[in-house]
Amino acid sequence: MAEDPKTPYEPRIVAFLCKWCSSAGSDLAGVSRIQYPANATPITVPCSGSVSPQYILTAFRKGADGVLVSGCHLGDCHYLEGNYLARRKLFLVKELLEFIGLEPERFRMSWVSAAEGAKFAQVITDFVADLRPLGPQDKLQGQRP
Amino acid sequence: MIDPEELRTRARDLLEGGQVRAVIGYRRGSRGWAAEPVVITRPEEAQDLVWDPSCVHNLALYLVQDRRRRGALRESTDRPIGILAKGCDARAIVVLMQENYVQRDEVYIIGLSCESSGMLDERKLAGAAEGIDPQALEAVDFEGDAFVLSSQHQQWRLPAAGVMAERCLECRNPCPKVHDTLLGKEPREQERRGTASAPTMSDPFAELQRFEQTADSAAARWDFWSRQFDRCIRCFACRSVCPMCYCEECMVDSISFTVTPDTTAQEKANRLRWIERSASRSDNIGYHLTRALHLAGRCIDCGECERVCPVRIPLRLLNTKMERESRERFGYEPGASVEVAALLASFRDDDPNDFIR
Amino acid sequence: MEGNIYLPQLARVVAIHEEVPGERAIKTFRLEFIDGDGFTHKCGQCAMLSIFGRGESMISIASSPLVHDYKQFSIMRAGRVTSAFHELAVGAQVGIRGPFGNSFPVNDWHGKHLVFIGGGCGLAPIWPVIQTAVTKREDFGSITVFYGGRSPRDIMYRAELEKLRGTAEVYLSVDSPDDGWEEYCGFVPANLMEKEPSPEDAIAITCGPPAMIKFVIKNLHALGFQDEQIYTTVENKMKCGIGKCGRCNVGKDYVCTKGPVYSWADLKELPQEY
Amino acid sequence: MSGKRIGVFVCHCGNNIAGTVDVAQVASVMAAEDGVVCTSDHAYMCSDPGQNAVIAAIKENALDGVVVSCCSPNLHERTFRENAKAAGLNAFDCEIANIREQCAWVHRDPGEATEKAIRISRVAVRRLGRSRPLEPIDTGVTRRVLVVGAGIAGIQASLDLAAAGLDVLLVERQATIGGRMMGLSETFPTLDCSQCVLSPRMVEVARHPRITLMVSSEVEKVSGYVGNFQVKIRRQAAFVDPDLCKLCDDCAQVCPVVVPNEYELGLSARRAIFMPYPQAIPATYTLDESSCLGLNPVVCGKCRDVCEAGAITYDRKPETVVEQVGAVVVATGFDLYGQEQLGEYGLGAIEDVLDGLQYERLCSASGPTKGKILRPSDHRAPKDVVFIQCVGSRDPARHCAWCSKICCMYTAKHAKLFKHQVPDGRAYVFYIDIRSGGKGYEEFVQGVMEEDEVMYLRGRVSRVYQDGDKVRVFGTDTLSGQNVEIEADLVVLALAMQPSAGTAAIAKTLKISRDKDGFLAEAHPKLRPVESVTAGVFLAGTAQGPKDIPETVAQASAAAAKAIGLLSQPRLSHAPTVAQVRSRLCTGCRMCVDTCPYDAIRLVQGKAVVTDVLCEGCGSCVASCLRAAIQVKNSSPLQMKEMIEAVLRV
Amino acid sequence: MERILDKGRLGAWVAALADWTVLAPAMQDGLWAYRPVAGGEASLTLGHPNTVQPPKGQSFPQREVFFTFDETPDGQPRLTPLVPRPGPRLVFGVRPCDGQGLTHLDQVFGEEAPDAYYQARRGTLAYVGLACNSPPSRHCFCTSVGGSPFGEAGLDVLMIDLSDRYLVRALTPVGETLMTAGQGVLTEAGADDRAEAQQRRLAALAHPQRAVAAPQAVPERLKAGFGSALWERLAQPCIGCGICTFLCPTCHCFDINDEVASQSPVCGSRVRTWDSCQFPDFTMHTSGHNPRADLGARLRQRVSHKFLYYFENHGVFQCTGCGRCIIACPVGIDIIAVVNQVAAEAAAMPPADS
Ligand SMILES: Cc1cc2nc3c(=O)[nH]c(=O)nc-3n(C[C@H](O)[C@H](O)[C@H](O)COP(=O)(O)OP(=O)(O)OC[C@H]3O[C@@H](n4cnc5c(N)ncnc54)[C@H](O)[C@@H]3O)c2cc1C
Ligand SMILES: Cc1cc2nc3c(=O)[nH]c(=O)nc-3n(C[C@H](O)[C@H](O)[C@H](O)COP(=O)(O)OP(=O)(O)OC[C@H]3O[C@@H](n4cnc5c(N)ncnc54)[C@H](O)[C@@H]3O)c2cc1C
Ligand code: SF4
Ligand code: SF4
Ligand code: SF4
Ligand code: SF4
Ligand code: SF4
Ligand code: SF4
Repeated sequence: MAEDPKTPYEPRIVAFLCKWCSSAGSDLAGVSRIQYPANATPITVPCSGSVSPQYILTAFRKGADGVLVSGCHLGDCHYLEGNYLARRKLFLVKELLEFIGLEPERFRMSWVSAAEGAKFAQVITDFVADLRPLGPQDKLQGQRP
Repeated sequence: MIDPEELRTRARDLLEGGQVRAVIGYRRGSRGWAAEPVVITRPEEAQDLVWDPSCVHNLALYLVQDRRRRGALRESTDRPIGILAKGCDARAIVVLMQENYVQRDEVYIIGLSCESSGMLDERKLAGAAEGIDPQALEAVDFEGDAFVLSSQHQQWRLPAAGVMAERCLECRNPCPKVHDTLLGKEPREQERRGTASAPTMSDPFAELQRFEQTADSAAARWDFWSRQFDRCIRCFACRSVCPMCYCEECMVDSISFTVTPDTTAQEKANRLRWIERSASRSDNIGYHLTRALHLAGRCIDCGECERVCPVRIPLRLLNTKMERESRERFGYEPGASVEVAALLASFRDDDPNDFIR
Repeated sequence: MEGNIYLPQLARVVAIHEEVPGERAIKTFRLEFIDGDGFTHKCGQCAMLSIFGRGESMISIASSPLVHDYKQFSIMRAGRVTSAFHELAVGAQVGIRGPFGNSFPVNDWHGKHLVFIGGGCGLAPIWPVIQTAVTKREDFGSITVFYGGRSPRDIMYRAELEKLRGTAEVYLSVDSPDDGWEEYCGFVPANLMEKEPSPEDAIAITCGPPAMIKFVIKNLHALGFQDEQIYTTVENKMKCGIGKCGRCNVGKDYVCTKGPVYSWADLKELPQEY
Repeated sequence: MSGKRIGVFVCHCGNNIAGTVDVAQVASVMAAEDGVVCTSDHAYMCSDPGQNAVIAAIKENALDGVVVSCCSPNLHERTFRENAKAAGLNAFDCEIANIREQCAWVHRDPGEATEKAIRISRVAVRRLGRSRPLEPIDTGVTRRVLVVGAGIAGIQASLDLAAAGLDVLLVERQATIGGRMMGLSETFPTLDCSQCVLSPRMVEVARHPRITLMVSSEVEKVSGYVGNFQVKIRRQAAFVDPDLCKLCDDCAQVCPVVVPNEYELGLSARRAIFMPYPQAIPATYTLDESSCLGLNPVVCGKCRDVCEAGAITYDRKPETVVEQVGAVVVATGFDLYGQEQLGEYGLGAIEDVLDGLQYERLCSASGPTKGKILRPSDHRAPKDVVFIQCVGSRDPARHCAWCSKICCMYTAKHAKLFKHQVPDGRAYVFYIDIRSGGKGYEEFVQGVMEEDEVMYLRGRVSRVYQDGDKVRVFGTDTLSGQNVEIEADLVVLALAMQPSAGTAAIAKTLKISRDKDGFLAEAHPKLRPVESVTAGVFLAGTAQGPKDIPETVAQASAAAAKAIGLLSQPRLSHAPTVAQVRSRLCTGCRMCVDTCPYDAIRLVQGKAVVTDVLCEGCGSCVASCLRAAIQVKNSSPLQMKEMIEAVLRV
Repeated sequence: MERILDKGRLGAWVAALADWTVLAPAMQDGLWAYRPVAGGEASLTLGHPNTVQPPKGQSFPQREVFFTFDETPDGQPRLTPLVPRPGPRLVFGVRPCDGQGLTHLDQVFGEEAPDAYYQARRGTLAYVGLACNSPPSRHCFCTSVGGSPFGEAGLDVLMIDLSDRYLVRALTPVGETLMTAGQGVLTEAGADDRAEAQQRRLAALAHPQRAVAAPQAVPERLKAGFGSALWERLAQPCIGCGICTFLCPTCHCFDINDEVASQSPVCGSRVRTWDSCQFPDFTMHTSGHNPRADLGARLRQRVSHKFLYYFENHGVFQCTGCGRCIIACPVGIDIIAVVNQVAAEAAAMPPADS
């Protein structure tokens, strides 16, 4: 199933961005024309706290090579504490994924504010760079037929 | 050790006095020495109740079933239901109360302390001593720090620690904290761990630690877990036996979709299937990880899921992993208090943060 | 694979007719096989219809066995597959496999008076029998159709029923009438008692919601019908249609093969598991 | 299979998108999406022709949903939704796919960018496929405003609101209104007397029939939602009845207790029963429970015995009232940066090192020295005074990163006031930059430098220490590169301005967010500078950021205007994307109740119930519910699943 | 054809069966399961009591993809049937009860409407059975349900353990081929071998087993006991899991679902998976109506299917007495006890007047 790791592959990333900070931060990256790899497709959510672990598992099971959840910095959550709740919840998700042997690099969480366009670009750039050497994620991915 | 006669008397009195409408307990089944859960409603049935190292089942499950059944029949009652509860059962009841599923005054808890012992692991019996045929046993009993096993012709006295369930070896609260009446006494920590007279209990999370030491790389862990998950036949026994898995409609098993007269066609058509019914690796992983996450902060380590798994998937590892993280990182102890907010409905400023970029 | 009973043939939706609107909407679909062999069916049989990606559903074949060009199905919006059907447009392709089940012993009924009693969606399974009787009118005695719905909006096959009036006695009823309603108000079983069809040389064929069936049977007995003169259909959940998946059984019978058509004489011997 | 008829419209945005993304390709791929019945691309979707094209397509193809692949939804989501509405659709029948900021502008490779644009558009189509039309939720309004904090900001806002005919509830923590401004002497740049400006306004507040004043009070809990807040206010026990108190001072005369006077910033003393200052509003004596010997006639009781008016009663308890308001203005002001952190300047340790506010008291005619600048240690008039600017400010490494904005000005004022009193005295100012943007400000500073001959030294002070009766100040003049050492009589520190302790408290109670420095966060730094992110809560004064009085007043009026605007609507509407419980599945576990930051969920007969108007649609509850029993309208888990699939489609 | 195989040469026989993929019981992760074995494996023994799962998955896998579907460019469905084409496979060490179980599967998936997928897999499978000298489990009861510890049904070869050697007996032409392939390894069986085997057989038949009381009367009594309140009482501890059915060698119920990789354009597969009559949604109609809504009705269905309905339709019990459902039930529900209790109650009832 695994492709030849030597053939270049483009990691596919599902990026859950909170609407108020990280999505706005990605907008700023755009306005500032900061270039970063095109591997991450954003899905805007109201708040990082609304990202259910099920979404992350599903993304991996549907073949994502990496999953990013990005929200506001602590204390800046538009909804006050959503990111605190997210942090606790997703910490457990991360631990569990690592526990069953998924490469820890594949799940990432970041805080990116609306003012941090450059940081957003950097997060994606780093993520893609970290994913490349791992090759495609086929551990959690469902079998085709 | 608790005298079963005492237990029977207590149950009989409660039923006779009308204090409870039924008692959930254990009786001897038709399967040899193994106990089986039973709900008794008549005082004379109290004589069937047993208490021995085969009383493994977490009876809190039957509280859940009782609520379900009463819900379905729209049956209301002014009397509580009695339940025998070991330390782990009681912790489960606490979580049920914490989650508002069971109210304190709906249950009469007859606490049973495992004292310095615990429950038998049927699988450990094989090869535990020369000549033991688990299938041929007639009875098992507590005897201080040993279990006494009897077949028709023979008796064995085995150090309990050798054949005790792993969860019991690691148990922190063998004595129920919440109860209306308590049989047996609360052992002191040193009585359980480390003294000569008591069985040598392991440290909490000992099994988890052993696993982490052997499988110390992502590759090794994947090697292990993919093999385990591949084996799952999705019989759902682990879920069905878990007192915490009481959702009307389980997110991860498709067998429990409920329909009421006001469920619309659209709701039925759009019902979400996160995980397919296929016992494929990916779906099995989806199933087990979701379950582990759903039980984070709720699983009280009664070990039932692992015990019942017909293909021996070490499910406790997943749950204790979550439990240990919760304790160590969040200071959260499942089943300890009815009042505290649930693990994932609360946070602390100093929750781990260094994994975030 | 030769003779693969699980592999549907493809059929094209050539016409859709909306019978009943609302939450429990019913639409009738006319399907034509696409270059496959298709199949012939008998009155009362059903077929598994597929929408790929959604699943399969067992649906009674509502068109007459004497019509070979197409098969017609009346589907109530109920769940995953049926809702998907309701979203189809003409031209769409669906899967179909069958026919499944036994059938009404129509040939044994030559010369008999036929009394049809249907409610709600239950007109579909008996419609092929009505069609057959009408087509071969001379083979049968009188034809009487009792049919009812909740309200005038819920009456399916409205136009067809009107057309039928020339050849058959048609008694319609609704529970909650509107202003224009001129026929019977009330439940089908009550309408039946009112019109008192004679059991003499007659066969009663009934299909509809379980609660209705119960009363229909009671009233038929009161009118003097014998168990052997009463026919009905049983609908249990089905997956395979060929007695293997194990869920539609009533006692020893898999309804998908031994049913869905039962005489009351046979059915009452079976355990109450439907 | 969504059953919707969706149109996808791809915008070139001139060359902005089309320069990188193959828009025609995006449109043609989207045409194959389930539910999509028409696609097209246009040069500028947001232009009139673009929008008309959408309307025409909606009509022509009987669309019931449109996806516009264009710029960030922050820019034009509203435009396109209004447009869809104009064509007879619901606002939620329109979704935006951001292929400019999130795609065309950040990727160079046309192939990759086009692919990503397709994925982004697909996600939007899938989201739309399962969206339901929703109408805003309609609520009533209470035409009454709560103003928290009665400094100049709170006072100004209250008067403006009252003038517009709204009822005002003004809550102040201290025993008197007036805030920091009451402690100032004369104010830059005009040097008019602070109290002379403020006192009449305070009296006006006290007299205004529409303003209810609650001093010594604090807001304990706020629930409800814009237009309909319930606030719970706790008022400290009022031992002196303001209506009976004749302000005769007899009580204070007999009180045996002497404690530092906080209103004079510790520069003088007061009794346990006292009046903060003569112009205090409400005009009454105040018994300070914490310094009183015991509120017990057996222990003391002197004041009660002496009060002829019988205005003093000891057995008073704090009381709590619940009030209804429709909007809130937060004006909780500032504190000076703490002295604990500033050991190197000797503040608190050296008697003759003062902070700016203390110095203001020295200059004030109503202050402890009746306006004479006398140094605290020996009450002599100082000859050499060193003013140090930027103490704590603009020092991200050790203290506060921000510029406190007003210190340049008030330091210049301070130096000027000193020179006016002690013309032969020498004033030195250590500064880093001079920031004197403001009408007449630059002229003012120039005047201080040139006419008043104040010595401006550009540089930081490295050390301040007591040397005999002098305070020695070491510093560098970076302009000359020389080390400077000054033997001063008095040192005045221009401490950084930081949000008041009360600001942190109210932010918590109101659940409004603060910025990284602790100032209240505005909803948008440019476009919504006086609103918090919580609807119906407005910000005024220094609680939101450092500012001087004119700016404070302007912002207070702006906040008042916003509140007036809000409450002048007959009904309010609330975003309909709220959480919804499928009660069949709910087991009443309270998980969502505990996670909801807005207390929008209650249990009713063992089932969760969402109060629509309270719910902000954050989805925290959704992620916490183990039973998937709660979901936010139009962001259902089913949508999420399909969107995830859309991203990863092979 | 009867031959002798030295116990130590089992691996050698397997090696000689190079055309076959051989599966044999092996212990891994603490349980006995059929796993592919390589020829020549010295460690190869048949020391298992019985495997946790029966060999039914070989012909009736838990997941079977019927066909895949996707869309043509013009949006119409396109089906691609997936035909299993397994090579020859040989399952070693099948206990007679499981052999018996295979005959029931053959019946269900063969008669009337042959199941193409089952047939395709079954066609290339052979089973080498291992007789039970003594019941491998305390809960064995094959002799109550028409089986025998030396039963030959469903098997191609039966091996009989004679301490240091096996007597190997071909039961079908396929079995003969297997033995012919092992010519060099298998040796002629003598009369004493046969005598010993016969002795073992008699001993095994005489070995006490748990028993279904008066088996021949069971169907009739279960029929009479359909309405008994016992069903609900007996099902009280039941947790409604599917272990009993998933481990059963004869349970064959399944579900068919579309598994969708992508909803638009549609692509996915139609998949058959095992299902269980113990699951609440098994019989639940879309309307929510459920003919077997409670645990009692579901227990009755499982037991009646084995001991009544199948018997009515095919004249044999569908239970082979392997005891798996008893051993693995988490709460001790015991099919023997259930049958015995319901039957006893029915027997005690006055005959209902017809
Ligand atoms: C013999 C027979 C004839 C029928 N004739 C008609 C008819 O003419 N018109 C009509 O509208 N309906 C008919 N039905 C009912 C129809 O099969 C169900 O409404 C339909 O299967 C619901 O499928 P769904 O996917 O929409 O619902 P879901 O609940 O989403 O379906 C899940 C699956 O469960 C099964 N299922 C659920 N309920 C039933 C049920 N009551 N019967 C059978 N299978 C079920 C199906 O396999 C379906 O794929 C008939 C049923 C039977 C057994
Ligand atoms: C040394 C110095 C000199 C200055 N000189 C000048 C000058 O010359 N010219 C000029 O224009 N500006 C000057 N300023 C700035 C001026 O003081 C401020 O701009 C102004 O006072 C800000 O008013 P405010 O209402 O925002 O805050 P504040 O005056 O601080 O008022 C806030 C009020 O809210 C109350 N409060 C706080 N928390 C709560 C709570 N939780 N509940 C209820 N009440 C609460 C406080 O008790 C206080 O009464 C000077 C500032 C300093 C430090
Ligand atoms: S886990 Fe603890 S309380 Fe539970 S049975 Fe074991 S020892 Fe007793
Ligand atoms: S009990 Fe075991 S086999 Fe069954 S579903 Fe759970 S893990 Fe899978
Ligand atoms: S997950 Fe397992 S150990 Fe935890 S409570 Fe449930 S059954 Fe017990
Ligand atoms: S979290 Fe879910 S189950 Fe619990 S109370 Fe809220 S909606 Fe109900
Ligand atoms: S979405 Fe849920 S948690 Fe968020 S505000 Fe609404 S009810 Fe509260
Ligand atoms: S019903 Fe039980 S004993 Fe009988 S064959 Fe099945 S698993 Fe074995």
